Amino acid sequence: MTTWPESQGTSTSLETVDMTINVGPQHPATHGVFRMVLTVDGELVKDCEPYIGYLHRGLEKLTENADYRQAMGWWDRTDYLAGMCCEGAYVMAVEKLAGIEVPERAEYIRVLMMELSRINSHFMFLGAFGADVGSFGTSFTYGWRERERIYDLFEEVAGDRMFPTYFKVGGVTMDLPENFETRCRDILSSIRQGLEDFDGLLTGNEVFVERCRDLNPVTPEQAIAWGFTGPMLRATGLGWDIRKAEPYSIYERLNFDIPTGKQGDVFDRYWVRLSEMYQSARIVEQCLDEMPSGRVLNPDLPKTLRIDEGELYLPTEGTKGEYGVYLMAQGGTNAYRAKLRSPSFSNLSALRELVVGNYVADAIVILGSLDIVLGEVDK
Amino acid sequence: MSFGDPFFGISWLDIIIRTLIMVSAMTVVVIYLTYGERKVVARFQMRLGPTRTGPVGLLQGVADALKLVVKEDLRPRNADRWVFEFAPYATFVPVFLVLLTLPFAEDWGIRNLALGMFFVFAVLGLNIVGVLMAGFGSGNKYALLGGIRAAAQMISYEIPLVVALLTVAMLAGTLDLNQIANLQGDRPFILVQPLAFVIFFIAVLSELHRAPFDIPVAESEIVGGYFVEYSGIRWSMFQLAEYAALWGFSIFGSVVFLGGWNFPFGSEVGVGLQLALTLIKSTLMIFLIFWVRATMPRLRMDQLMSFCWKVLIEISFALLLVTGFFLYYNWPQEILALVNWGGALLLLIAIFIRTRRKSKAGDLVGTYKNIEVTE
Amino acid sequence: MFGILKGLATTFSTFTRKPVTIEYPDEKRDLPERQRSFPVLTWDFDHDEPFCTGCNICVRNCPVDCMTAVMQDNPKHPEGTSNRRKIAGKFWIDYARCMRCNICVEVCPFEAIVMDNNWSGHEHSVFDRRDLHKDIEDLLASSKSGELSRPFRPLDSINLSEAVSTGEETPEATFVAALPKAREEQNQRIEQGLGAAIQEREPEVQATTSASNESGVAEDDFSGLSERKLRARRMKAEREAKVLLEKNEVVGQELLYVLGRTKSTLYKEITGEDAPSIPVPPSAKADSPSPISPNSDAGDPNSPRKIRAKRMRAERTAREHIEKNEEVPAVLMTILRDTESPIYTELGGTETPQVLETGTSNPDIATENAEGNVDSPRKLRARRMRAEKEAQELLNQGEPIPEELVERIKSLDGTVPTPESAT
Amino acid sequence: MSTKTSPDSGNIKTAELIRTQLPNIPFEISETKTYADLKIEPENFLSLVDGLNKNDALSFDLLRNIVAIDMGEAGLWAKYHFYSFVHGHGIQVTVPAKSTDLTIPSITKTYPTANWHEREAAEMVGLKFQGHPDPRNLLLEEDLDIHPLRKAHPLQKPEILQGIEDGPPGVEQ
Repeated sequence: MTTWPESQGTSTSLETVDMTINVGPQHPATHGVFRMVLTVDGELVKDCEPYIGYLHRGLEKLTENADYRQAMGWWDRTDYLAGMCCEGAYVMAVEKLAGIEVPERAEYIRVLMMELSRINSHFMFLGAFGADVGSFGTSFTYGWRERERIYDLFEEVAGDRMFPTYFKVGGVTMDLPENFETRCRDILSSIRQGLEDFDGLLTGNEVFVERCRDLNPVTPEQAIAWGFTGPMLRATGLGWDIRKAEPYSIYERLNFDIPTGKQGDVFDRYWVRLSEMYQSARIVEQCLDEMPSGRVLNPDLPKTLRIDEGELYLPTEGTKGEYGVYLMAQGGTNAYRAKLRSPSFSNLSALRELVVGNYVADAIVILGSLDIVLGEVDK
Repeated sequence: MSFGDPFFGISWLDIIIRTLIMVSAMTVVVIYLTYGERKVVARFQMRLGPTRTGPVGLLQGVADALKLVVKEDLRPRNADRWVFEFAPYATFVPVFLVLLTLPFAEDWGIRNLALGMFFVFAVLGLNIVGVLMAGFGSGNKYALLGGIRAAAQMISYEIPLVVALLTVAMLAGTLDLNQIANLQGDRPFILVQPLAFVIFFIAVLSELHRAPFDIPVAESEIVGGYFVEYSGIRWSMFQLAEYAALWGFSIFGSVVFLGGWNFPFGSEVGVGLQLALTLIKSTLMIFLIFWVRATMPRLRMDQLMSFCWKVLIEISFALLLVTGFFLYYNWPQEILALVNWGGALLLLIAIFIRTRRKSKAGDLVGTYKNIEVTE
Repeated sequence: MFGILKGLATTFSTFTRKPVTIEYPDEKRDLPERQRSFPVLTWDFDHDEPFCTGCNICVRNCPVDCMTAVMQDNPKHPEGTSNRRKIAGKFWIDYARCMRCNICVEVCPFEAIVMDNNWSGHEHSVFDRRDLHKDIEDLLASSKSGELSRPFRPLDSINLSEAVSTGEETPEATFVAALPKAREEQNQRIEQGLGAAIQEREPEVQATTSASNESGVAEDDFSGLSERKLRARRMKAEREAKVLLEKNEVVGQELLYVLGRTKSTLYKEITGEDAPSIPVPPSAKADSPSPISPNSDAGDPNSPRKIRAKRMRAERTAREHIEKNEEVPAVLMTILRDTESPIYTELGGTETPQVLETGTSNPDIATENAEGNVDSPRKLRARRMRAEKEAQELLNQGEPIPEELVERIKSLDGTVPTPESAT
Repeated sequence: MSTKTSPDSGNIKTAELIRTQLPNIPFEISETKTYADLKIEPENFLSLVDGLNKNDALSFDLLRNIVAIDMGEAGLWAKYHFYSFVHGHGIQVTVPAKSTDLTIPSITKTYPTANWHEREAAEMVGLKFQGHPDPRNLLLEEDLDIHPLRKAHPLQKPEILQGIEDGPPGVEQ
C-alpha cells in the first residue's frame, strides 16, 4: 500500500483545510447505492468512511416468513448481475438440507447456467471498470453487447432475463428448448469475440496499464485477514476456488484451471477476471458436450417441502467470491434462519485500508476493481 | 477583388460582415460537430447514435441548441456573481479569436495577420482564465477541483505546444500562416517534422480536455469538472467553446502540418477546391481525435503532469535545438526528416518500455504455498 | 505505444461492424415462446367465460401477496352452457408488487393464469402506481382479444420430459380452449347466430318466474324483479337522468325506457305524459311480494327458504351470545323478530321495549354482510374463530403459541386459549 | 447423485483433530450437514479462537461467516465458520450468549474481517460484542435500536398500494 508520501507534506506555515468529498449514493462510479465520504487533502485521500444499507431489503427476514419455494424469488435478486449463481447456491443448500436427489441432466443444466451467469457478471465488471478508468463507454457497450446475447439465451430457456427463477428445489423448472445447443454454441463464439475485443482495447493499453499496475497491491495474508475471497484473493497469488477446493454439484468432473495473479494489484484483479471468463466458456462447452438426456425434475417431490431439524452452511463459488448459504430448519415449511455470506460484503469491509493514501481518481478505480454488487452487500 | 480587401470599401461595415460570417460559420460547424461526434463515437461502439431527430438524426445538433437556449440557466446562491456570469465568455472569446487568423484558402482568412501563429499562441493563454473563473466562481467543491486540474493541465501543456510549433515556424522562416501554407507546395511539414506533429497532437488533446487527458471533465471522479454548476445557455457556451476550439485546432494543424490548401494541387486550382481540401484535412484530424477519444482510458493527474514535464518538454526542446543546428549549418532537410522520424519512434518505444517494467511491489511474501490446482 | 495502437485497431474493427441496436418502437424483437412478462387470465372461448374459478390457490401461494380473487356462482351453469359451478367474480393483480416468479402459473390447477408472452405484457408504463392495479377486465383483455396466441406453462415441459424419459405417449395438449382455433370457432358460431358458448347440456329447469311464463312476451327483465330491486333500479336510473339533465343533454332512449317501466315520477317531467302502459305480465303488477311458489326462485331474497336460513343463522349467533352471556346485539334482535323465531319471544321478556322500533330490514345489514366486503363482522368472526382454533390445536400438541398468532387473535379481539382451558 | 459433501467430508475428523490439539478447552462436538460443529461457552471462546488460529496443525486463518440466530427460549446464539487454506478443512463454532447480558467477546483483533460481520449481527439480533472497535449500526439507520431478525419482531403486513381509506380496489364504497 503506498505509504503517505512525506515529501508531499505541506509546510506547517501553510495551514490547509481538509476537504470532505461525498462520493454519494447517486454517483456514476459507485456501482449502485453506496456512499463513501472521502476526507481529501488536495488530491490525496486521508480517510474514507463507507456507508452501506441503502438497498437493505431484509432478505433473511423474508426467507424466514416464506416457504422454501417462494423464497427463490428473493435470492436471485441479491447478486442481480448473476441471477442463476445465487439461485443455484440457495437451491443446492435446500436440497442438501432436505436430502433431495437431483437428476443428472438438471445438474449439468445448472452448472451450464451458472457459468453463463458468471461470464455475464464479469462482462458487467469489464464494462463498468473500463468506464471508471475512463474509456468513456466504449468498454461499457462492448460488455453490454455480450450481456444482451446471454440474456436472450436466458430468456429463451427460462423466460426471464435477469431474474429467471429457473432453478427449483429438486431440479429445474423446464427442460431446455430444442434449438438450445446451436444457440449456445454461437453465443460462446460471440463471447470469445467479445473477450478478444476487451483484450485488445484494455489489457495492452499503456494508459490503462499505467493507471492500474502497482495500484494498491495486496499480500495473501492481508487478503485473508480482510476476508477477501474469489478474484480478489486469487489476484494475490493464492489459487483458492471453492469449485476446486470444496467441490459441489458436478464440478469435479469438469476440468478447468484457476487463473491467479502475482501481486494482487488492480491490474491483476482485472486480469484474473478476464481469464476466468475463458475458463467458464470452457466449462460451458464441456457441459454442452456431456449433457445427458432424461428428466430434469425429481419426480417424487413432496407437494409442500417440509424439512425437519437440521442446519448447514454450503459455500459456493459466486462471481464475486464465496457465496455461502447458511440454512437452519426446525420442521415446518419455512426456514427457521437463513443467512447469506456475501462476498462483496467482506471485500468491501476493507475499503478504508485499501483507499487511504491514494489519489481521488485511484479511490474510484480501486472501488471499481472490488467489483461489488450492492444487492448482495446490503442483503 | 480577392477576399482580402474590405467589402464595399467601407472598413467598419467590412468588420461587421466578416465577424458575422465567422460567427455563423462557427455555430453551424459546432452544431454539426456535436452531432458528428455522437454518430462517430456511437459507430465505434457498434450502436446507431441519434436517429430520431431529422432524417438520420441530422437535426440533433439543432435540437440540442434549442433545448439549451430554452432551458433555465440558474446560478447557485453561494457562487459569486460576476465571476460566474463572465466565465463562459472568457472561455469562448479566445477560441473565436484563434479562428480569425486561420487561412481557409489562399489568403482567404478573415484577417491575414503577418504574425498569425504568434497571435494564436497569445490568445491561447486566455482560455485558462475562463476555466479558472468557472471553477472558482461556481462555489462547488467538484467545480473547484475541476478548475484547478484544468488550469494546471493547460498551462503545463502549452509549453510543448508552442515549442513544437516554433520548430515548424523556424523551418518555414515566417510566422504568417498563409506563407507557411505556400511553402508546403511540394512536401507537407509533417513529413519533415513528424516528431513536432506528434507533440502538437498530444498537446492539442490536452488543451481541449480530450481523450486521455480529459481529467477536468472526468465524469467518474469529479462529476463534470468546472462547468458542473452551469446549465442552459451558459453551459452551451462552454460546449460551443470546446467544439469551436476542436475545429480551430484541427484547421490550424492541417494548415501548419498537412499543407493546408496548398499541398497536392498547388495554388492555381480554384478557391472552391482549396477550401474543400482544407476542410477534408481538418475533418481527418477531427476523426482522429474522436477515434482516440473512443479508445483511450484517462490518465491520472500526476501521471499527466509528469508525462508533460519529464518527457514532452525535454523532447520538444531537443527538437528545437536540432532544428536550429540544421538551419544554421543548412544541412539538407532530408536528414532533418530522418532525425525526426528517429525521434518519433524513440518516443513511442520509450512509452512502451515504461509500461512493461517489473512491478515495484515485492514478490509474494507469506507462508502460504500456492495450492497447486490438481487438474 | 503498441498497446494503444492495438486498442485503436480494435475500435476501428468494431467501427466497421454492423451496429447491434434494435430501434425499439419501430421494429420489435420477436419474443421467444417461454418469455414471461406479467400474469394474465386466459379466456375460455368454448364457454365464453374466463377459465378462472376464483379458487384462490394462486393467491395463497404468491410470495408477495399481489393478487386478490373473489369466487361467485356461475350464472352460465344453470343455463347449461358451462360446466363450471363457480367463476371468478372479481380478480385483481397488482403489477407493481408482482415479482414475476411464475409460482402462480405452476400451482394453478385450471390453466387459468399464464404469463403474457407478447409485447403487450411489457408496455405497462403508467403515471400513477395505482393504475398498475389491474382488475379482471384488464387481465382478460389480452387473452380475449386473441393476442395471447401461444400460452405456455412450465408444467407442460416437465410432463413432456417425464413422458419422454419413461417412454409413455406424449401428454395431451393444454390451453386448447384458449387457442386461436377455439376463437375462430366461437366467431363462426356467433355468425351462424348460435350462442357464443357451446350448449353443453339441457338448461336446468329452474322455475324462475320469467322463464316459466311462455306467453311469448318479449323477454322483459323488469317482470321478474321484486319490489325492492325495482326501487333500486329506478333510483339508479333517476340518478343518471338527473346527471344528464344538469348537463342538459338529452336523456338516452333506453334510460327513458327504464324510467318508464319503473314508473318513476321523473318520466312525466321529461316526456310530459304518463308512463306507457305496456301490457305488463300480471305477475309484475302485484305490489306484494310475488306469491310464494313452492320452489321459490334463487333471486328473490324473501323466498321462504331464504327466510328460514336467515332465521336459523340469527338464532345460532344469538345462542352463542347467550353462552358467553353477552348482551344480544339489537340488530340481531330485529332479525329474530322479523323471522318470528321462538327465541325472540323467550328473550322478548327480558329485553327492554326500545329494541322493537328499529326498521324492519335496515339496509346496512345487507351491505354490511355483502359478498365482497372483506372485513364484514361475519368474516371477522370467522377469522377470529379460525385463529383461536389454530391456537387451541397448537396447545393440544403442547407447542408454544407463536407471538404473531397471539397478535392476530388480539387484533381480532378474540380470547387467547390458556393451557389450563385446553381440555 | 447427491452433491458431494465438502472434501473434509470426515466432519468429525476435523473436530477430533481440534479436540486432540486443544485438549483443555471444553466444547461439545455435534455434526451439521456440511461441517462439524463445536458448541462452547462465551468465557473460553476467545481461547478456542486463539488456539484455532495459532496452532500449526489447525491454522484456521479465514473467518468466513458469523450467523446470529434468535433461538427463542434458548436465547441468542452466534455461529462462526472458519476455514484453513493450508489444510483445506473447515469448522463451525456455536456460541450461545448468556441470556443475562447477551455479550460475546469480539474477535476483530485476530480476524479483522469480523468487524463488519459482528456489527451486522449486533444490529440484526441484538447481540453485544465486547471489545468491538466501533459498534455502530451498519445496515440500519444509526439511532434505530430495533432488532429485525428477532422472532418477536413482526413481519409488516404488505400495505395495499392505494390510500388506506380506499379499501380493497374496485369495490365502490
